[in-house]
Amino acid sequence: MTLISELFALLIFPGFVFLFVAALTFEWIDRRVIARLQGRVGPAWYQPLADFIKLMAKEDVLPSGANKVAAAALPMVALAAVMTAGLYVPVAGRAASYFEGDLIVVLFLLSLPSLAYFLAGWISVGVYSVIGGNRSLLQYFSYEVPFLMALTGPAIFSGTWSITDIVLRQSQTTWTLFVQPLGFLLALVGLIGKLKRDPLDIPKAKSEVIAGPLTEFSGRKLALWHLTMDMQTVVGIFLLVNTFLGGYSFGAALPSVFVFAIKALLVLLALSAASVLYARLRIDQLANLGWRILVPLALVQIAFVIWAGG
Amino acid sequence: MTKVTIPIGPQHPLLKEPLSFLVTVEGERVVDSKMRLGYVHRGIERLCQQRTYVQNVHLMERVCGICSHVHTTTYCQGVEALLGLEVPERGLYLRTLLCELERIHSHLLWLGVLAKNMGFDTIFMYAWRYREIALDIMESLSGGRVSHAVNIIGGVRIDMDAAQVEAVLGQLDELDTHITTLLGVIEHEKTFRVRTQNVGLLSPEQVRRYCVVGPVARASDVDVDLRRDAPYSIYDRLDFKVITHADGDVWARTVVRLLECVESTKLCRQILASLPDGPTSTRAPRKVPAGEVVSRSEAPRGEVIYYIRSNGKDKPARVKVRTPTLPSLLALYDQLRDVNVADISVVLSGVDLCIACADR
Amino acid sequence: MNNDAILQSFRDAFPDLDLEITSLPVDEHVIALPADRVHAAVAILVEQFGIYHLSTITGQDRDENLELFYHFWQGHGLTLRTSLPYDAPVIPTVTDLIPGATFYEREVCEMLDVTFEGHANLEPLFLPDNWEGGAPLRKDFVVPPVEGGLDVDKEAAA
Amino acid sequence: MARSRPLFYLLPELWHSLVSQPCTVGYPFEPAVLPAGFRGRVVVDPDKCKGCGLCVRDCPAFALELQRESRDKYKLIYYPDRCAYCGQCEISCHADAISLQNDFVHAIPERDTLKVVLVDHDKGRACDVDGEE
Repeated sequence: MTLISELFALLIFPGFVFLFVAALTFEWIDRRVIARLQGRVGPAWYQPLADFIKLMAKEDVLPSGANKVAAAALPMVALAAVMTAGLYVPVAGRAASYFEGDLIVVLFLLSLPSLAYFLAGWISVGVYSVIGGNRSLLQYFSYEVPFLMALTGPAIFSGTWSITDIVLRQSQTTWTLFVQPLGFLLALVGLIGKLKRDPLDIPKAKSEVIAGPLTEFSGRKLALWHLTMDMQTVVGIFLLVNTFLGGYSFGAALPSVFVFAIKALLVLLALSAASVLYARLRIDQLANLGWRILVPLALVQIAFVIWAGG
Repeated sequence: MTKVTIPIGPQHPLLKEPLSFLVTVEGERVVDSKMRLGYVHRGIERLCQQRTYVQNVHLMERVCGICSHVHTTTYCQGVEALLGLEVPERGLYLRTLLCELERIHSHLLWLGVLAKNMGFDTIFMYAWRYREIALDIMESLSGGRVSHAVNIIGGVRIDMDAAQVEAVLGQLDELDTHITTLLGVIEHEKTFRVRTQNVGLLSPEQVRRYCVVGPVARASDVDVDLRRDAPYSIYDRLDFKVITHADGDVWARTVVRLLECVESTKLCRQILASLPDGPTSTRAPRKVPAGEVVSRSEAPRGEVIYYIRSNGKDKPARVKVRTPTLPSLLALYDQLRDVNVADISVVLSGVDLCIACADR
Repeated sequence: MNNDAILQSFRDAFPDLDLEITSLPVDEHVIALPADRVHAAVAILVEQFGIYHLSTITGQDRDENLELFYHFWQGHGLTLRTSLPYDAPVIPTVTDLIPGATFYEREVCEMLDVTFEGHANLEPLFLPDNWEGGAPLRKDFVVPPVEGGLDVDKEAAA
Repeated sequence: MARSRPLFYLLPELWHSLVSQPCTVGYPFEPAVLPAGFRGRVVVDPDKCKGCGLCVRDCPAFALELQRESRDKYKLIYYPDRCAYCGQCEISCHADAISLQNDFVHAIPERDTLKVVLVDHDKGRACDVDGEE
């Protein structure tokens, strides 16, 4: 019985199948919302799935100088890391697994795709890929520090390093958002940087470096990369919902899945709105923003949390 | 640090038209650039010599896909001067109306391209959506969105009735509010400003050195505008401001272009308010007496100059076209030196390149 | 800008020449000069009169010779007109005075085979790298037939 | 202009876009709206056509051809693939016979079929534009 329920948790909910469906759904909602905000129609609901299937079926071409093994391995590593992280992030209170300190593991696993992304640019020989790879590494150093610091806040506030326990603690006291609004904003900016979404899509800025590190990727590998990005969006949003946006239900009035979905969609809407409202920054401007503004703010936030908690 | 050469073009998401740039970078800094034109060279100057004056009107329309009307205007103006033809007032007014509408359309299109290239898709979508209003007006007047085929030698082919004038005035009001919105966004949006300010700087001296014209020159505080300095058509009877800006960067160019759009809507209103009655065109003879003419006009991107020589036949002996993009391209070398790789896109879009124009 | 003043300083600079100002339609004034004086004349325009704006350089084939026009603009048009021999035409560049002439000279060079002495780079600007067939705007140039295309001359004659 | 927050400039526009219809033209799924003066299909009224050839002479794209056997016996042939839809023939025609209609010309897979006899004054009737005689 436990084996079956564990397999179910791993494969169906909240494991692979759920993540896959959620990834495509979130991509569709995101694209649709952005399109409507810009006065367009936007894609049909099956567009992300159709894109995925089409890419899977397409011919896979690599430039002759590229490292074939690494090119095949990197998207899989990234995807595996994101999916593993997904296991520890509870969905409406149900995580496939948890232990004290899984927040650290999730944060580590979520930074693996960024590394793989940089390496993807490095091993494919194109000029644009290399420049995009360098940029992604620079961007990584700019957003990751404030992002990590922002997520330390909830952990210190709740006195635990397990995401499931953080959620539990919040449902007993209050949402972390209300005591650490600054931390939430920082985490949101960090998440945009992590997901390389507009306006921080610097490593893959189309008009500058074509598609950045993924320029030379095609077919199945590109499909896996896109899936990784989409799943990362889902896991990142779930992580923020769990750490900042409180418990699962408003009493017993609404089912927890529903409440959770609403919260996740709100975070997604915030991401979409950010990509509509701002122009892309330059990499040096992002580094400035990260180190001169976001990091000091995060430090202030942590100092405040420790002072208030102690 | 090692030097890397990045090819930009002839096909690149940044470029809407083929142009080849080889940019050498050190890290994220540009140290050198090379340019190659001619991917859309169609030999229009030679083609002109094989066609009659009437046919050439439509050939000139195809020099540029954005400012097509101003090319036919300049050409027809030149041929009419050679013929000594008096164009009816109403024809001149309608011709100028289309010129100003085209300026709005061209500037908004440019803003969209710039915004797209700096990753600001919303402004791109909005600018092009509002540009659609200008296109709608032109479409309702001429039947074509881009190739209007409005000019004929001796006047214009179209006419407007009172209902159309009323409708166009309404659309102009709509356009005005939207342009004001866009101006507000670009003046206040921080991310837009940090991307465009102090990028692509051109000093007035550089503008003079490279003979740069149009909004790029005006954004560098060089006060030139052929509509005011050498009034052709009916511009001496219209009241408008020449917009200049002292900053000389891409942001200044954006502000100048949008304010010019506002001026153009005012000009359109003046034209519609004082539209005289009468015929819109006069019959032109097919054979043009021998002679030479130099015709200039202010396209959305700056000065267009046509030199036409006739040897008394029905085909021109020589037509020379110089479009405003060519000097702007030359000034790009200086603008690209020492900029960040990410700013290449902003610099290249900032001068409003029209490669089809430049190549001819 | 005063045309008479310009003409006067040209006459002072080139006392051996008989210079005239003629005018063309739409406000253009033309001064004809021999090719070897163009550079000096442009220097006078730039240095004494501050006329920096060279609109373009037009070159054309006039059967027995080639003609170049330097179209300046400052308030109204001023054109310097000069002619060059049909074979091996050479003229000093004006890019040292007006860097903006770079592309105009390159264009005239490739289209009419005029050599601009002292120009830094006279590579083709518009024509393909492997272009053969001579200068396209000279009258003896035969437009090569395009496969599937129309013969314009034949169509026009019909 | 008062120094105000940028969001207040863009937000009303965003809201407006969100609540109003998208401005995308759904052309293949709904009929296209063409302006009154749209220059589309070239049509000739054979009764008015005098066979003067002015349209043929002025056509910048050489899309018209006049095959004349005698004064009353001629054919006006039109090549849609060359046509630039500039409307010069309409301007040139003194008899108001030729006009560009507010209508699309349909796509045709083979180029060779793009030869339309607009006027055949032996028979005295106009043929359809779709290429079948």
